[in-house]
Amino acid sequence: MELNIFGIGILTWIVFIPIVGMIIVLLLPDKNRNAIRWTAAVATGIQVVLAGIIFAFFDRAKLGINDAESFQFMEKFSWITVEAVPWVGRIEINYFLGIDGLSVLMIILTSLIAFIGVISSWNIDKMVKGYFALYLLLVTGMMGVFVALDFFLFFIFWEVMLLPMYFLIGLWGGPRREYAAIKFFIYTFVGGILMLLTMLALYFSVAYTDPATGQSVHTFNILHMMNPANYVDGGLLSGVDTTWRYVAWMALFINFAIKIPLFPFHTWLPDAHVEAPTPISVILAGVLLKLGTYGLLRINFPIFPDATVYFIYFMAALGMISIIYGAFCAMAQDDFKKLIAYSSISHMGIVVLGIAALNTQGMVGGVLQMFNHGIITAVLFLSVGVLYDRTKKRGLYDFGGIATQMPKYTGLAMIGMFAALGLPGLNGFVSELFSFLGAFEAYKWITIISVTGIIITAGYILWTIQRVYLGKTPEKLTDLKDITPREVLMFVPLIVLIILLGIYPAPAIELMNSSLSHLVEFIHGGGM
Amino acid sequence: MVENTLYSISLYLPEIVLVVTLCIIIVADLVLKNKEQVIAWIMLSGLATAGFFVIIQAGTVENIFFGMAALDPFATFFKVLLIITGIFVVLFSIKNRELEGYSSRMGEYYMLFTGMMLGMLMMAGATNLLLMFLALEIASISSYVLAGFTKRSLRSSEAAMKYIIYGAVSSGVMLYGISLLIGVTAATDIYAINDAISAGVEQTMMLNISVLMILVGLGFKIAVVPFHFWAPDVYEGAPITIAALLAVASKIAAFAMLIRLFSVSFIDASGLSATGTWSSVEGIHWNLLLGGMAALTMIVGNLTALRQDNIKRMLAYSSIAHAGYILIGLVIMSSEGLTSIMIYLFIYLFMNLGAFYVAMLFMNKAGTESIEEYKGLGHRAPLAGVALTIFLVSLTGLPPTGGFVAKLYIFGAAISAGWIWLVAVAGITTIISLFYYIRVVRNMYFFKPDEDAGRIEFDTLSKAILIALLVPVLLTGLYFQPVLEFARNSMLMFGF
Amino acid sequence: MELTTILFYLFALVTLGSAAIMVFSKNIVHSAFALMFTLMGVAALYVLLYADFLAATQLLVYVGGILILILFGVMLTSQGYTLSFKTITVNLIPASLISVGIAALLIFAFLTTNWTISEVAERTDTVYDLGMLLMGDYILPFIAVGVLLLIAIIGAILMSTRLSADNEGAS
Amino acid sequence: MSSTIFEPGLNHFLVVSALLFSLGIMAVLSKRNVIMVLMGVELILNSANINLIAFSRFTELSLDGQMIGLFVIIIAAAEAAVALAIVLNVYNRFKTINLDEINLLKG
Amino acid sequence: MFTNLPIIILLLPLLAFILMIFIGNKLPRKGDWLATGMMALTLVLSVVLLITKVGSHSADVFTSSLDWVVIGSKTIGVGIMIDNLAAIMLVVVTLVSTLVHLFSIGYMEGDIRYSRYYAYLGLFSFSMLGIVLTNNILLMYVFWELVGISSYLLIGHWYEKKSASNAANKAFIVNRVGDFGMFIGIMILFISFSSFTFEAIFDSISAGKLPFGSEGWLTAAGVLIFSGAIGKSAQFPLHVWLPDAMEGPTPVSALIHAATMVAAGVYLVARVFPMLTADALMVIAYIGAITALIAATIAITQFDIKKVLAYSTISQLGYMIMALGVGAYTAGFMHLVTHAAFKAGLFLGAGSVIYAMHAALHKLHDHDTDAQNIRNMGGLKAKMPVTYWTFLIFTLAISGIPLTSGFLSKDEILAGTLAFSTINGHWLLPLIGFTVAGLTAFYMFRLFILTFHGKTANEKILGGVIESPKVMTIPLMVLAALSLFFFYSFNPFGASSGWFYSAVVRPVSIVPELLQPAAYPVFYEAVSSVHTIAMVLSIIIAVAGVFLAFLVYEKKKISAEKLAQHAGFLYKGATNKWYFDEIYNRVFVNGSHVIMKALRWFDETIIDGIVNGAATVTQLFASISGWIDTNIVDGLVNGTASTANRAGRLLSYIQTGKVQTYLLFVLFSLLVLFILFL
Repeated sequence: MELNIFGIGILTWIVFIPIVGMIIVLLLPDKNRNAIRWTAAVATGIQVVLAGIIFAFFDRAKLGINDAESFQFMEKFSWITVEAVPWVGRIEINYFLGIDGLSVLMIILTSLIAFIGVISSWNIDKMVKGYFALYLLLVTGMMGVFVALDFFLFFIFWEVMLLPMYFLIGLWGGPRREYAAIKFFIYTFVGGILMLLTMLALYFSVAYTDPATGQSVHTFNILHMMNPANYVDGGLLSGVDTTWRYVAWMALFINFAIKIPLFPFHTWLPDAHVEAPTPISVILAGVLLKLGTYGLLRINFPIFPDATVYFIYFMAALGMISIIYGAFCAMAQDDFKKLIAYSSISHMGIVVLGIAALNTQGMVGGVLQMFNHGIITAVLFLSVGVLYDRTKKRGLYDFGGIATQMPKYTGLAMIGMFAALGLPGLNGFVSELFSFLGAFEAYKWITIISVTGIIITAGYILWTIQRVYLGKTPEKLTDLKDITPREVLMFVPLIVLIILLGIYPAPAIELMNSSLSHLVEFIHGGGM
Repeated sequence: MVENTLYSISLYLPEIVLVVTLCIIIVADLVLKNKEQVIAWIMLSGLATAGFFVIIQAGTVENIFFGMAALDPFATFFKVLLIITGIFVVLFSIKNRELEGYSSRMGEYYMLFTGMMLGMLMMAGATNLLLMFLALEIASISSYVLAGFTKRSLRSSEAAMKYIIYGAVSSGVMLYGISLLIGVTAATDIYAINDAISAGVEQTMMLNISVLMILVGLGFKIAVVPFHFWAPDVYEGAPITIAALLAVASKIAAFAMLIRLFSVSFIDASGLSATGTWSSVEGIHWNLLLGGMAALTMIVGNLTALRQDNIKRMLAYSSIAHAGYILIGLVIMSSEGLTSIMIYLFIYLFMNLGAFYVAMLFMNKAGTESIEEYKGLGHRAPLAGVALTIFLVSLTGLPPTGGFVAKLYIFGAAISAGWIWLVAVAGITTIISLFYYIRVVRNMYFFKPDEDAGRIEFDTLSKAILIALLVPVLLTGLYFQPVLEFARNSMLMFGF
Repeated sequence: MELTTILFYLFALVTLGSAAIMVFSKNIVHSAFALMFTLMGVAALYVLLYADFLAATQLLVYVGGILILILFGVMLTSQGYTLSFKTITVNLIPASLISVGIAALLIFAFLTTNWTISEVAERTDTVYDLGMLLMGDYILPFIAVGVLLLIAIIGAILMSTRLSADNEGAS
Repeated sequence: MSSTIFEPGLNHFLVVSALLFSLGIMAVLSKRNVIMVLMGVELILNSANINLIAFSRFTELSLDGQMIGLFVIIIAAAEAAVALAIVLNVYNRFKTINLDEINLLKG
Repeated sequence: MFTNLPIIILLLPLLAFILMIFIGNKLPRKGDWLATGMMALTLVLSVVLLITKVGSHSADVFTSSLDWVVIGSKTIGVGIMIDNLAAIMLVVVTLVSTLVHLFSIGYMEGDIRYSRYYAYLGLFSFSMLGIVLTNNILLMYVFWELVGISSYLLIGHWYEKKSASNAANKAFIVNRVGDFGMFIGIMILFISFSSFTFEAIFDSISAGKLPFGSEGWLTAAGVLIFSGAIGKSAQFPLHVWLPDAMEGPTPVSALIHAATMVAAGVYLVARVFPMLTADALMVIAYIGAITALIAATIAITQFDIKKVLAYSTISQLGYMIMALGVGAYTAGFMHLVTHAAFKAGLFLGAGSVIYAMHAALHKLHDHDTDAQNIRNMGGLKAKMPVTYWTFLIFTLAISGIPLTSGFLSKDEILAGTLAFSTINGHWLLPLIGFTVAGLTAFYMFRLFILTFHGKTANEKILGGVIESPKVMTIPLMVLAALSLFFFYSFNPFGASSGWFYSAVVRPVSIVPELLQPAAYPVFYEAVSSVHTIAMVLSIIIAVAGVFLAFLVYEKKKISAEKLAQHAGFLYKGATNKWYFDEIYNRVFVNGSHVIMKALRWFDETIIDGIVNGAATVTQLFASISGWIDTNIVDGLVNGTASTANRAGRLLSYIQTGKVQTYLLFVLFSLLVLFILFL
């Protein structure tokens, strides 16, 4: 399936529209803030439209994962090709984009969150131009990761996000922003180095025979890496169940675990969230964390099915620990944002547990949870942002009785809260359900312990609601305005999705069902 | 004999152009008044002409001057790099405020500079131990003086003195090693040496000792641990243009020589397989030695850089560290490794020069070399700030900058050759390097400039130079095929 | 014993002995003169090795040039006659350990090495051959060394002359 | 080849050169005075030259060794000239030429 | 008929909810008429449905479903199922709900979140009907949680009060504990049978398929599902939330915390009854019995009118659960229905009293006197006749006095327990059953007497008490009528001859034979044989309880204080609710506080500390000098790479600035290399 707009593939459009926006933003004069904002809004808005088109035209039945033929909207151009010289085979790096059931939902999520992020960035007044330029660059990086099928490209997009994020936290963040920014940077950078090394090891272990010339070509093509037949004899990562393959898996896993973030690689997250400005928190929790689990599914699982199976208990256990640990830590926080940050750790633990089940329910649940959590935390961070804008406070004990002051806002925020709590009828429940169902099939006790997390979650969420929204209003907070239309605008699409997917998740699930089923079979078949 | 000489001369045009340039500068220095700019432009055009001839001669594979030197793609590659560096540094010199107080001496400055360029170009092509040593000395002696060019400065004088003592001893030791090598192989030509070694040398111990001693001299030039001590002091003391020249050009030339010497002399010619991997002469594990040195260099360079506050000194340690990364390519002992060295050097040239250049601009305008005092500079000089950020990011090795591609190739080559531990060290030290690079960025941006400190404006030429450095750094990050092909095609060395 | 043997030992003794004096003498002027004897001893050794032209060059360039330069250096850089002619040593212990170590190692290596000796015909006159080589095989280094000397002269002049508008000591 | 070990052969010269080399090293490492250090460097260069010429006498190297020796002498002269000029400049700035007193640049 | 009608019934309250949320406030009278009217319509439809179902399709089960999602190759559907159980339950829910809507018009008048209140009632009704109608256990869980959340919202209706929001939280979280078990039970079933529908699950089990191939897991699944009921029906040990839930408005207590939601647990057990093994049923029976006993003992000692009723609710729910556990399926379910009527009545009656008390207190501007404390009441008989008489009927019903509906169902339950003990010797169950029957009669009449009879301590207040308005008394009268026997069976002494017994038949157990409880015919025979004994015994005990209450509280022949003193620690324990709250507070609340604080400390100190390396120490020293704040990144550099930094410092020490030292290092390295290479 191909879809071209002006002769350029839709995926290229959706990835690079923000870059176009960034260039326009950079060319606009500093003073013209509204033009800058509108440019960003239009660029991300176009992305949403394109995501809608992709959603409409996406063929639900195609498998993807390891089969190049069944990827959709594919674009493949030779990017860097160096002809063979006597001592080394041909080098080939492709500009290779394509999506399957695994990525399509993430694309929709990214475009949506990016758009909403722009709306919630509207009241940022400091260095507007720089802010939106970096923001748009960040969006391109995120989107790129989800569509890249060439490891090299994947890596570039992956690392492109690093610097904008560093600056966005570090320049527009809270009082301890530098600390948070550098911590984020270092963590992710460490992961990046691990991924780089693994990527190179893979590159040199994989060579496919070019049907046209008969040459053996080393390649960064992720799909080629999934085929055991493509591994060269004696390559570092050739074979099955070798120590090096385990090491490589682990290196990648740590990289992704940092992004997810999985216990014990999570400590950057609370700091980053607390310090980041609201829209960046939204992006961070809404999309960036998903990159980790997406990477696991896109790269770790299909390329190293043997190592995946070998380490899967370990992974599930880490998921379990994250769920419980994150929930307890969330309960212990006094800071609203920190609480949500820890709840993200807990909820992303569910994703990990779900995908670690290595069965279709679990995977579907996990991926759906990625999407749902993205939407839910976005709502939560936006709610904090709304309060913070009005009061400049984030401490849970600083509030009270907001429900009487701002009933509309409270209603919206509560829906987000309840969704986070896993209330049936809202989307969080559906994905948690399938994640746990899948996990339970694979690991009884781990799952049972994990499910206790939902009790703790209920505990801290309700406690938060009680402290912030219920009770009597403190004297200082009696003059709060209820939310403005702009703020409503950023909540509404998310809330609608929360309810819609809670009641009828099938449109989301059918997007990925066949791909993920195929992935499960693929792993259990040892990559055959 | 004469024909050969004449023919050789026709193939040695770039060097000859430089000699001619040197002479013109001497004359111009005597004749002209207000000569600074003119001489700079004379030198620029000399370099450009030399570059022109280099490019014209590209592709030729010839042994010239009775085996003293070679003209081959390998040499061409390095000459191109050297001339680019030279051109940039001349441009820097025009802009450098440090040199303003020495206008009467700028003639000498450019003479020595030209001499140094000449020496370095000769280093890239030399295939005879004598010429190698001689070329090295030409480059060194000019650089000793250049390092002390700003005579009024105590630091500069000290730097020159330390440099020359260190250099003299190192070259002395190297010469001793050369004498032993010549004694062992009874040859001065590196191909003849290889023949002798391949035929089987009984005096293995002697050979080892001689190579070690030669390494002291080359290691000094490249500034690899443990022969690096001079570098930070000299970089800090020398005028920043010269520091840049030493950090980039000097290193490139020395690498050219080192690679040629090692890959021609000390390998088992019979073992040169079709895959491009080669092995050193039996019983000698040069790669292990070099690997150890590379690892040490990366560790020491990066760790020490952490604590520096002077930007020149920090860049000195960073360039030491980079020498470590580059050395990995040699450790691998394969054409792949050498290709990656060449790619690395190509990119390193732009990013490191860029960093030095912005440091110089800041020194010109803000009058500081201290990283601590960079606070808020990013807001005051947006273009330079962004540029420095990109250069530093590239030095760190993050995509989508050239530095990433450079590291990618080095790491990749090492992994494919199975040097996992070395890559691990490289990876860890890369992470460490992030700290000191990012610290500069953080100081530039995360602080508000003083209220009264206004914006820093630069003139068009300064900006043009900056852009000229910036574009390749970004471009090579995204589309590096030309560099890649250039490097691969330049792998051809005379006789190999 | 042949004459050459005796001469070898004599010159070797002169060379090394005066070198030792140079190194260990506390008076820099003494050292300089000791260096002169060392260089002359080396020249003599060259003669023993059939390198008469080199021996001559050694005497001319070294004893006639470099040594004078050094003496000038000594004179120019000492304000008081007696005081700073005394040179104090630093790093004595590590320095001696290292130099002894290196000497021992080198000698050990030399002695255990089995050199391939080829008996070359005795040369009576090397000047012509050297000249031919210089104009032939070694033409490039020959020219290059000329450039080197030019650069060295420029450098030396640059370094040793005072700047026109220069107030000494300012920095 | 000589029959007794006393008869001066290649090794004899090499030993002399080795000793000269290490004396040079000793001077370089232990003398505070820059000029003494430079003298040490001259010793090192001379020792290398002895090697070269000895090899040219005893091995197949023939005249190449002498040739290189010749160049080395010239290089040594050039280097010494420049070095002394630099030292002079340092002396003008620092009023001392003791190496251990000139360490503004460190760390 | 059986597809569309139930869906309309289900969606009407949802529609009411949506309308009330969005436009409720803009409607005249804030939309109470709309909500009430829609609920009444639902009631009418439900009655139509019940009559049609029981009248002409009594033996049939109607299901219809559609696909919800497809996951892998498994299709998960959503659907509805109408059997007699559901049809009856529908009427119960909609009836009580309608009456509560009506009652609330009076009771909640002038509340600041009036329309919100009605919206939540709608949401609750919708969810509750969902539980009733669904054909699959997942959907049941969904609605299960939704009623939980509506309950949460309604308990916390007056959220300005800390106690109200606390109670709401407690209710939800305690329920979550039960739901946790239920969730795992559901997972076991789905993993084993690949379906959520009762039908498919039962089919698989009856085909001999066991979860994970083990009989133990089948029992476990049953017990785990039941744990959902433990939470929702406030069974021991999760009963603690229900008394606190009385913080909500009284009509809400009547609807949710007496008649419908809490009975959902019973409904759930009835739904999954066929798959419960004998062991699971035993657990259920004992849990029910213990709950009944504990709650009854506590009820005796309480003075808050709603608290007494709350504990009595728990106790009665224990009865129902016990009934199901022993196999008296129909009796248990029937008790659910009858209890719904009279307990809703009791609560509404109490609401009426409280409303009146409030009004009276309000007039006096007295905000200190507790309007719900029965010690502040007394002698209301004359002031509120309608309330009095209806309340009496309810009290009689709950005490199990003949001619009331309560007698019918309770009698059957007691007979069932007795029969059960004759079959397998568990004599403790009937013993508890009869004891609780006596206790119930006693404490209910204690409440009744203290409230309506005698004299009050404070005439001033009671002087102002007047009967509640019509909208409040009419529901009471309706419910009082429904608490009489003839609605359920025309024989006042034997329920089994009525329509109810023929409509609701105990389903056949489908678990493997070895695991089955006593088969229905056996059980039925045992019940028949002990029925008369049980009936006589229960009447005697109930009357004795009533009599004793009159003796103590009306005639004051026996001093209540003395009785309490005699009872000693028993009394003390009962007044303090057997210390459940305290223990839970200590263990779970404090426990989780300790854990969370510990983990927070662990996270911030250890995990982050490892990251920051020895930084903590460095930073400590650094912060003393006030240096760190300006050099955070340096601090981090010092921190994360403190070793690196130290090494860096060491290395820069080597960089002494003395060129000879450098050369020393160089030549030393050379020497070392020499040695290495020799």
